[in-house]
Amino acid sequence: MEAPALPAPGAGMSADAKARIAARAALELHPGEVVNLGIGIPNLIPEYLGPDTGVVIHTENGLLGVGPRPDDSEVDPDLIDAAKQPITALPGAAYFDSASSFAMIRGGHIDVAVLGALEVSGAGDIANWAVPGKDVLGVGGAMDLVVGARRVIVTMTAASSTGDPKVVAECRYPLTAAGAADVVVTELSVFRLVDGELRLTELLDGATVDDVAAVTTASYVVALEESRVG
Amino acid sequence: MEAPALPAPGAGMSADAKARIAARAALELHPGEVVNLGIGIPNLIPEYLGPDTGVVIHTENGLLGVGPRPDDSEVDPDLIDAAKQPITALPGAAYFDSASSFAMIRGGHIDVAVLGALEVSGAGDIANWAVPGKDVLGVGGAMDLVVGARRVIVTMTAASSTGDPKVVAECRYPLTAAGAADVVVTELSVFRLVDGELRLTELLDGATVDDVAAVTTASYVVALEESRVG
Amino acid sequence: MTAATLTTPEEAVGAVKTGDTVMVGGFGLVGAPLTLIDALVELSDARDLTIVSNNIGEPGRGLGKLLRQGRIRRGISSYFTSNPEAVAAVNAGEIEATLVPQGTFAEAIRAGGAGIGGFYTPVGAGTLLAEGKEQRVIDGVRHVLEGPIRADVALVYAARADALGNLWYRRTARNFNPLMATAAAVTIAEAGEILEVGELESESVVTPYLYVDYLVASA
Amino acid sequence: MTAATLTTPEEAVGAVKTGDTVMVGGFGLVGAPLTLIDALVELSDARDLTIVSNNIGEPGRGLGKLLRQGRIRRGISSYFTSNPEAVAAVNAGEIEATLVPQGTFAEAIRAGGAGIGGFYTPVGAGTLLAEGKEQRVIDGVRHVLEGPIRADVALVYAARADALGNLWYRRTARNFNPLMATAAAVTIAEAGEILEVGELESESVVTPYLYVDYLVASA
Repeated sequence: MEAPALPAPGAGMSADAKARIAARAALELHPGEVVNLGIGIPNLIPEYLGPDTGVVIHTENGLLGVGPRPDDSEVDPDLIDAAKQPITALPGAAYFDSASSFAMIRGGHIDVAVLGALEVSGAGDIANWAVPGKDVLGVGGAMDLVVGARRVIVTMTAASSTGDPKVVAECRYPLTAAGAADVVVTELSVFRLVDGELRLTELLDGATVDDVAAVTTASYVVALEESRVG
Repeated sequence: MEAPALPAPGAGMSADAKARIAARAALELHPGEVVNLGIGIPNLIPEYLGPDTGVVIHTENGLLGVGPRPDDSEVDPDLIDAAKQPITALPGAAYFDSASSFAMIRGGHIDVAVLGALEVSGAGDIANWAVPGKDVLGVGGAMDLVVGARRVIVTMTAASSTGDPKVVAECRYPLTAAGAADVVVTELSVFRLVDGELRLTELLDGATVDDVAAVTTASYVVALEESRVG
Repeated sequence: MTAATLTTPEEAVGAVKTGDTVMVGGFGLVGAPLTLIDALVELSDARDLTIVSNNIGEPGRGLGKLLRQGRIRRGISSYFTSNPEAVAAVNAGEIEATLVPQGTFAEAIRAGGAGIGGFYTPVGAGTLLAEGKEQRVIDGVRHVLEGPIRADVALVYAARADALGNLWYRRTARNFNPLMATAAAVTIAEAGEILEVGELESESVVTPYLYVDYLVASA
Repeated sequence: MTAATLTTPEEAVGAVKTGDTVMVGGFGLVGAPLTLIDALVELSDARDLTIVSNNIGEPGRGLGKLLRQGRIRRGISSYFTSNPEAVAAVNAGEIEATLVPQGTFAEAIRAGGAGIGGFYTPVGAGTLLAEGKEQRVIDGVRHVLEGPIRADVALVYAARADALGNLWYRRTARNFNPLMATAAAVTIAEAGEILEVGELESESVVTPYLYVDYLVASA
């Protein structure tokens, strides 16, 4: 699978922003790591993993070793991911039941969970499953994943569609888990939680420190590192 | 497998007594039932099951569908029972890990456990794993089996080798579980626990009510039923 | 228990009574026992059902059909959202919803089959979904006490069974099916293919037949 | 984690350090990783070990060799009795013994691998083996609270592995091995046969390779 060309920086369209976030998040994954990818932006990440990264994909509905998306002719109705989309399985893949799958997750055997969120707080609290006043009827495996995975990467736009900051002082929305985030990738920047401290470590696609500050209500330390985008 | 001839009643030898107990206990098992057999007398029971009883044998080290003992040429080092003796597996047998095996037991999916004991009390308390002052270092699956199996049959001689009664008012030995026994088969009689009451329901091999009373310190009701020994 | 009884979908779903708790396997429609669900929809009058299933089907599909008939009183699921009609029914007060994190849902069903009285999980601690539940700190981490989930009847799907009722699952159609098969008073398995005894490798049996009461061939 | 590293018995047992807790699979000697045990006996100096294994081998066989070397400080088992030398060592105060009902032992190891903080079981409630443990009545039945068991290193045996480290177990040699493979910081699998990737059917893998750190061929 060849990585597609990155969308042009600053194109501003939502789909482009999401693709850029996915591309940057892909750089956080290391060879041999077992990774669980949530619905939405995280599901775009495989397109930005090179053919030899050796990242192993786990899907919580019961498969270790997810392969590329199938052609129409290869679709198997018994083979889907947690987004209920058709997938393939790599040689050496293993299937298991849901209790075994979540035993892997909760037991700390999944290296990385990448997932979307509504909000992340300066303390690493994640809110990604429920909006008060709306339906609170779907949690899926989100709580298990953020608690169980050794490293949790949140991928989301820096602000909501109505312009509200999403990296916040305190989450307004019901939590998925407290203090669970390790990395937050938006279209503007990368934040890292280090020893309980939120650090702005990288600016993306020409964004400035002020651009980030304008859509961030959480307190953070600016501690820029060399950009990892090649 | 053909059932061997029963040893002569009243022969008095310990091996004979054990064989008679096993033969009588075999009559407690019904077609299609899943049965776990403990070490000792219970392990003799398969010899007294007819070829078509359809009793299914579970061994807690991970097999449902234990077959007859193998000939020397058929011994498979990977195929043993909980007594660590070679066995065979029937067509349609299934193997599983120890957690799954004890999930079956504890979850109430095993119909009958048959096991030996040091003492059974009038309340159905079972003591079968430890003698105070001696080594208390092996419990195996006994506690799981007596708690989890739907019906628990104890097979034992009526008195110990030193002549002490084994159906007792109260157990002196550490309990395996309280109130767990449903049936007690000795060489003299069958006791049943019905609604918390111990009943002497059958005399075996010419034993009298007085013979039983002489080696029983538990209180019980004499409620003899027709003998099931054919 | 004896070998599974091979029967028709109609006879099998006769085991479901009004007021029962019914587990239904599948992740979405994958691995769902669609023949049994259709029989429950078309050939059973049981109502006021509590459904334990990861999703309540999709609109007009799978358990979504039973929902449209108004026969579900309560759902225990991790993700009602995949059926907007289920969400609407909850919001209209027509069905009661119990939302459980997916891993806790799976583990609680396993516990139900395995005779475990309850377990502590760190998942959900301190969140809305732990409200009203006992919590305790174990090794410095807050945990929630979760109870086992059991049912009167489980409806499961397996790609292959043998005539005894041993089950084998294909690919991601395994999901909750083997867990639910252990956790109900009566388990009804729908199989894509029913083989002779001995045709399933003994090491490959996922659900040993003692868990299966009735066996039905997929339509 | 990456694919399992294929290595020698000597290198593999280098992972075991003095003072470690080591899980060892097998029911008696069946399914025990005898090549790894021999390497631990002959090629490692680690001592003061806590051994988590259903039995402490047999006299001079399997873990019984390690016992004779005086390198075991504590055993956690369901049945020490199968090795009279282990019983003698306990009685002489040379090793500490923690006796656990076999089903609780298996479940606690599973819990250790599955991130479960503790569980309630009815087994052992009211007996000597529940002394000092929290008990509570659930649905009218007394239960004991049991904690998870974890280890620094697990030594397991599988009849077949693939080159990634996926494991398949034969007949009753499965027993505690798949559980222990999940419950240690480092898992070393000894395999009777090491196949190419793809030669194990994906549905038949019992231990997915993410649990396996080192892979060693049986001697």
